[in-house]
Amino acid sequence: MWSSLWSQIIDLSIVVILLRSTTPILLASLGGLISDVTGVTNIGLEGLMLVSAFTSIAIGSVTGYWSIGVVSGVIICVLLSYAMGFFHLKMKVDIIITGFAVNMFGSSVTIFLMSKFFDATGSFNPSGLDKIPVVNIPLIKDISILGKIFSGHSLMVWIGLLCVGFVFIMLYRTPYGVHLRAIGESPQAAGSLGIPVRRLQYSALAWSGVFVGLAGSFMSMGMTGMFVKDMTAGTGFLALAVVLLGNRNPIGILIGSLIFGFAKALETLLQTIPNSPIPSQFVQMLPYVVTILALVVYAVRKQGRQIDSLSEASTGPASAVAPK
Amino acid sequence: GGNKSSGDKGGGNGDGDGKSGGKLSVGYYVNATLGDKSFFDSVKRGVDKAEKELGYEVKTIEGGTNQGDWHAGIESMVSSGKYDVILVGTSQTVEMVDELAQKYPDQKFIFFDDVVDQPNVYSMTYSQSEGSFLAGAFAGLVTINEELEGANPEKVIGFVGGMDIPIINDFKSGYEQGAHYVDKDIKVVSSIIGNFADAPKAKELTLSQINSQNADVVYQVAAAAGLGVLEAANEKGVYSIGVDSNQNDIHPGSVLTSMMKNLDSSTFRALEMFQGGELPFGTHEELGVKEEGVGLAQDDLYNEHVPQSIRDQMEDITKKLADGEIEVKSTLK
Amino acid sequence: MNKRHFLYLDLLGIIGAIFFAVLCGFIIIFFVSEEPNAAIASFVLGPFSSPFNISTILNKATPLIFTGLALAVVFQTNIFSMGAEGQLYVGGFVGALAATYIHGLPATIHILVILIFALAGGAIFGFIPGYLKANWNANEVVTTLMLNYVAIISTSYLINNVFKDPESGGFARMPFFDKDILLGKISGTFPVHYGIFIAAAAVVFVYMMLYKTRLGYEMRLVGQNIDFARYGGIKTRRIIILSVMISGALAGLGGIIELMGVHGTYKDSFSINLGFDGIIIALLARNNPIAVLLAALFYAYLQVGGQVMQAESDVSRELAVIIQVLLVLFVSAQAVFNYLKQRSIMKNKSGNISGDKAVKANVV
Amino acid sequence: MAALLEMKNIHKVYPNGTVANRGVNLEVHEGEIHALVGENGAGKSTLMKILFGLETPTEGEVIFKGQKVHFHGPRDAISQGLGMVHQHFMLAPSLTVSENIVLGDEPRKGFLHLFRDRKKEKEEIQELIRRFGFKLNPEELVESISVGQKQRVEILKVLYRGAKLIILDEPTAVLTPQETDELFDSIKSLVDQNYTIIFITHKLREVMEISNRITVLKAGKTIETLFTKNTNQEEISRLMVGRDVLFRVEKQEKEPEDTILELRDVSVKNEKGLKLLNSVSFKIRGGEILGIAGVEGNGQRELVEVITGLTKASSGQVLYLNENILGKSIGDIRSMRIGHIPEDRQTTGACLTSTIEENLILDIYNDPQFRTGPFLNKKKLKEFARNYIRMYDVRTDSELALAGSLSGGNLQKVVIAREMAKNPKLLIAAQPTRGVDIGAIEFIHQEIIKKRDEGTAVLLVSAELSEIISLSDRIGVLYNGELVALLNNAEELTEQEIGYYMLGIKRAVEEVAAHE
Ligand SMILES: Nc1ncnc2c1ncn2[C@@H]1O[C@H](COP(=O)(O)OP(=O)(O)OP(=O)(O)O)[C@@H](O)[C@H]1O
Ligand SMILES: Nc1ncnc2c1ncn2[C@@H]1O[C@H](COP(=O)(O)OP(=O)(O)OP(=O)(O)O)[C@@H](O)[C@H]1O
Ligand SMILES: [Mg+2]
Ligand SMILES: [Mg+2]
Repeated sequence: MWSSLWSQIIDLSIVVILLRSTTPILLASLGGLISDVTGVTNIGLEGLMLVSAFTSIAIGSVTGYWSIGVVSGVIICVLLSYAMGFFHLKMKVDIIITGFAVNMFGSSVTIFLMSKFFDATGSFNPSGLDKIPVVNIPLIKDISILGKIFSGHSLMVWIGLLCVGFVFIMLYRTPYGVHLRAIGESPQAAGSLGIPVRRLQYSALAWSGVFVGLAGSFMSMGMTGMFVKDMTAGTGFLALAVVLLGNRNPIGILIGSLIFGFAKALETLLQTIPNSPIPSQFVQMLPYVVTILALVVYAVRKQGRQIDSLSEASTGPASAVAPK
Repeated sequence: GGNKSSGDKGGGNGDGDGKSGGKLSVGYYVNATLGDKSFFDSVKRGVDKAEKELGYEVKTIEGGTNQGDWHAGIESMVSSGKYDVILVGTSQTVEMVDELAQKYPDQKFIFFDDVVDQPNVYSMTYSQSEGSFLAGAFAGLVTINEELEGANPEKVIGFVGGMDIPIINDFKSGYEQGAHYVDKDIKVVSSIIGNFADAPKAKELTLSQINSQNADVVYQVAAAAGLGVLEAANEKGVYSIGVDSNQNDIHPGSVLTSMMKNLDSSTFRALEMFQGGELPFGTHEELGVKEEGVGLAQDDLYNEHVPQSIRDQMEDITKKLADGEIEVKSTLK
Repeated sequence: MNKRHFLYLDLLGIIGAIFFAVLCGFIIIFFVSEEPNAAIASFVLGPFSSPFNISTILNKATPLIFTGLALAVVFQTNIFSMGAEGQLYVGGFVGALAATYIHGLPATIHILVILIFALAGGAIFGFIPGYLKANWNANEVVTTLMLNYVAIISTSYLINNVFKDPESGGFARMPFFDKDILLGKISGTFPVHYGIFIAAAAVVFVYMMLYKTRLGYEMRLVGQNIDFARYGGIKTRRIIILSVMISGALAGLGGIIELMGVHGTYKDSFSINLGFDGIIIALLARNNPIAVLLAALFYAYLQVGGQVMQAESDVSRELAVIIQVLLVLFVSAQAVFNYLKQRSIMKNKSGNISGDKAVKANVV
Repeated sequence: MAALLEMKNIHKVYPNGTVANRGVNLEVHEGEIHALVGENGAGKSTLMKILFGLETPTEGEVIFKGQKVHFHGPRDAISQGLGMVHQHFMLAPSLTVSENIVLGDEPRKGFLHLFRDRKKEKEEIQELIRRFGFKLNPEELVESISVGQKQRVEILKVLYRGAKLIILDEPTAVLTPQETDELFDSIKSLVDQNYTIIFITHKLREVMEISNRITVLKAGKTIETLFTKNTNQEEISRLMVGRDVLFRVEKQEKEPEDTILELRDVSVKNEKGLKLLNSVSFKIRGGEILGIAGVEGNGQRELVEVITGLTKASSGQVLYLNENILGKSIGDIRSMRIGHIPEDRQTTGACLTSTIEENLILDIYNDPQFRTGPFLNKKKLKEFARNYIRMYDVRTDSELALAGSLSGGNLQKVVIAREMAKNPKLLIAAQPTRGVDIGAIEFIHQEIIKKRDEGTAVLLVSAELSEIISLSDRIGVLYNGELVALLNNAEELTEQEIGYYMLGIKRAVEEVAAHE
């Protein structure tokens, strides 16, 4: 079985799968990042993604344009994020409760609307859908290795990568981004300089909605061409883990998402090896175990640097002296 | 399959003294949510048909996925006393219904997909292994077929299941038996999604089966997530087999057939018999290929896209199954 | 401003919040339902309409009380564990093993042994994120979320492949527990299982532990200000680990009690979100164990209300959930309560700005 | 001179019912330095927050430049030329110095002015730093700079915005004498450039040195406004506290007893292996106060933490009653009758979100005497807390009030009460009077002397040289982690002299060696 796995790594199938499975996590966690940076931890990623996934495919299939679908998915997510802001910032509902509420809401409202508008229970599978296009790069697409790595991906894969740069520039190169970061660090400090803390937190939630909206629409109109109830199946929570793992910066988020994407790609490959002796459950656990390991390695290394410098103390002369 | 009768014909109350005056009422408890495009939806279709054609009053309650809720959910339907007959199913609720049937001996139940041995319960089960045997044989014929454009010379077929649990493994086992009946050398690649909702992952797994293992026909047993399987096969120009209800029209020409548990027609049939007062409560019917409880969806699309040779062979195999010439082993027994 | 007065304001706030939420729900229902009045009535009153429904509320609240307590305990230590779901599975599983494979004990002792196993299972599983947090400061949200998956998937593997009752058909479960170790029902017409009493005892236990013992004092200090706790000589790492373990033990207990009270055996994926609902409940209760009891009952009431409404009217399951969500949001809206309190203070104060606090304080 | 600012009959009731201002009047003239003094909790900060638009007054009016103004937020105040340095740092730690200074008012460039103009930002900050002569690296992260530098960042924030009326709320509380002098130079040069300053401090010496006029607040009311040149410290303190305050601590000569604490070549390293404490040795005997002077950040914190077990030593021995306590846990050390008043009462010394009682019982909750069975004996604990609240005159309604609701002085009294309650043989007091009012300072000093007279060994670490000189029997000076001097506190020892050691200009290693 290993030879089969190896050959797929060699022939770069894994890269293709990696990019595809990284994208929704990446986009969703960028969304999570922006609100997290201002101190609003958005646990509602899952629900927002579902709503966007449904909205974009619904509008996309009715209008016949994927672009309109994606934009509507994003708009709805932004609106929902504002609603989260209303409940959390204005009504002072705990952000975690708000997040879980959005998750439950997203799951239910999509099922409800699906049956209301499309008379479909559980899944909506429009035919002739205009999906988010695939980008084939001329010339490069014919070169074997480069072609496989760079060509033939969904437009949203590229948008996802661009968004990393966009968020980086926004957070570090614009005053707005510095304000956002300052608010997350010390709202009093920001407030004392006249920065409208509340309003910026709303705006951060709105950005959250934008990116999560893109992630959702990619799931229903890029990765697949359908909406299935609860189709996000935990992606939002994985994204949340990536937000926290990624050390609150877009590059960390990218790395975190890639680790996840890699684990998922590996899972996919391991799952399709004939007569694999590994029980499927263990393969399914892979992304989660990898995350824990990544986190522990990261944390131990951070701590290790401190412990190293102290180790002399425990072996040094101080501890050699017996108490009198 | 067969018709094992384990009790005398219990009284159906088809004489019209229904509890809601005149009309008979049926309560359908879904121990999940609707919308899997398969199992529970199929029963729902049968119930809806009964509402339209037999004049039943129908109430469907979705119990959700939390198993802890189901007992209370079913019991509250029973204790409300509103329903002449309650329709509920799956092996996950056997004990609950068993207990409730004893506690409320006047309440009639129609139980599907497993057996509850009580005098006020009529049970019907579906041999998914027999049905999947057909699917496996079909897949085997497709992958070695030379007429079909999407079929390649490699003898590899795919299976994508929702979870690694006994019922899914029963499907899988039947599928493998069928494929090996056609050709011993066929390799079955099997992947498990881990839930019944993650369509993107189902699609990813299927793509990988097709791309790296050269599977050219994939059978999905993953409820709503399985739609991802069908889409992947369609995109790649290979074939797939739907499940539970007729999914042939989702991607015509790619979804060549579907393994159907005909819960709709058997539900309708049971309700029809109930209305006529002739439903044999206290008995259990196993509906296999012979009873047409399970079978492949052989509709116009099937006839249009499946080569004659395969159709002929399938007819032959179906006949052998019905006659008991071929025995399918179920992992559940 | 005495405590009772605030309690009264809290109650007023809750009633107001419920009123608004119901109003919202009514507006929604009005648009989608043919029989809005019946729907609302069945939602609000349905849960109390029969002893059966009342007992359903209590049974549903039981595991939620445990998970709510589990999370209240860690939250008080300022650890944001989301791991109750996984701990509940592990505890339930280990307890179920004890229930199934230990024989020959008198029933009461057997039950005790089972509970201890479940408790230990949850606690040991809680140890992992606790240890990672205490020693390497590994973010507990991430570890617990991931460990939930690990717990759910690996128990699923074990139940499907190792401990499956061959009789269990299409969905794996263990053999049914002996009847005498099940948590009995109070009566046939009022089928509440005795788990609710264990849950109530757990509430008292957690309350005493948090507020009346040294451990509780230490846990709360670590939660309020870990620098201060460390300065005070409290072994903060130990407290962190202990807190997550106690939380795990409570969640595990919740798992086994759900199994012994409702399912009668271990079933694959028996809990859908009990652990996550516990988070909401703990937060609703502001991590106060007594309030957890009330919040869990409230939450269970909402769920039963939704079910009754679905059964008795044309409102669908999804809408019922949406209305529940609104209710939870409104009831946890701090702003309403703050507003009420502030207004009441201002009313009392504005009359006598010169009747002052500082001067009074001087007298003390 | 015309009044630049008038605040008339200001009342403020906080949402939780605290009445912070109850009729304050304040008049500030253009170009003056106006000192605002009063006990902890007198309402000074509140008044300034109202002026700056951070709080809305319940009653009263603000007249600025002859016009009635209503600031709806700091933004309004800033645009009118007001600037405020807050009592507690208002900085975002993970941003750089420069980012913190320009925050909310960044130079912009590019499309729609969406981007930061970092080049311009750098130039402007450098120009600003040069103009006011501050020593600061704009690229450094705020979390890694010293307290004094943070204070400068705060002031630069105000200057950057071109404020003409600058409010300084206890800017010197955390500064060393040298830094204070530097700050005063800057302030004076600002006044020369026609800036107006409102200056809050508890240090009357500073008030006398720098202000033109003084307004005294007490319990939320204006008591009086005085011309500095017509008054003296005694009068001000009488107005503030309502009685005479002793400025020089009365201290009897005392023969020291046996050695209680001895450090032998103790070193501490940080993560990068840099020595923060370098081979420090000294002894303290019972009934003796050893004062440690030094510019902040020269190892004082590490010295205190290594003795109390909060930091690990890389080498050396800490002998307490002849037992090496290095490597013992913090809890063990605390239980050996070692009291510790930490320098940061807001985070380490107290738990602001817990009750006063919970803050007071930090040691004794472990005492079996305060338990019944497995449970804490709540009644006895409450009694204990009430007792100490009374004995130490902590001004509060109830032992169940949150520690965070106390004013700085009262909070410090809670910390001291707790540490004294254990009847320490060794007392480590780090910055014990930082930010507390003169009444409380007097009280705290008396308590420390009392302990010394009872035979306790006291290690006093303070950035306040006058405090060190007035309390200590012997004085050590830390410079760069080294104990560069260990002197007897004789009459002829001057602040100047110690200052030389603190700045590393002079060393007295011989004396240190001789003492050993
Ligand atoms: N945000 C607030 N909410 C409630 N009470 C407050 C608030 N801020 C201050 N107080 C209370 O108002 C009173 C006056 O506080 P203020 O900060 O103005 O005093 P201060 O004169 O600045 O004292 P210090 O010298 O200690 O800085 C105190 O009793 C304080 O506890
Ligand atoms: N919302 C609030 N509710 C209750 N107390 C508050 C609130 N906000 C602030 N306080 C408290 O009121 C006081 C505010 O005073 P401030 O911060 O100006 O100085 P201080 O704490 O009195 O003195 P110092 O800083 O000199 O120790 C603080 O003790 C603070 O903890
Ligand atoms: Mg083939
Ligand atoms: Mg102040």
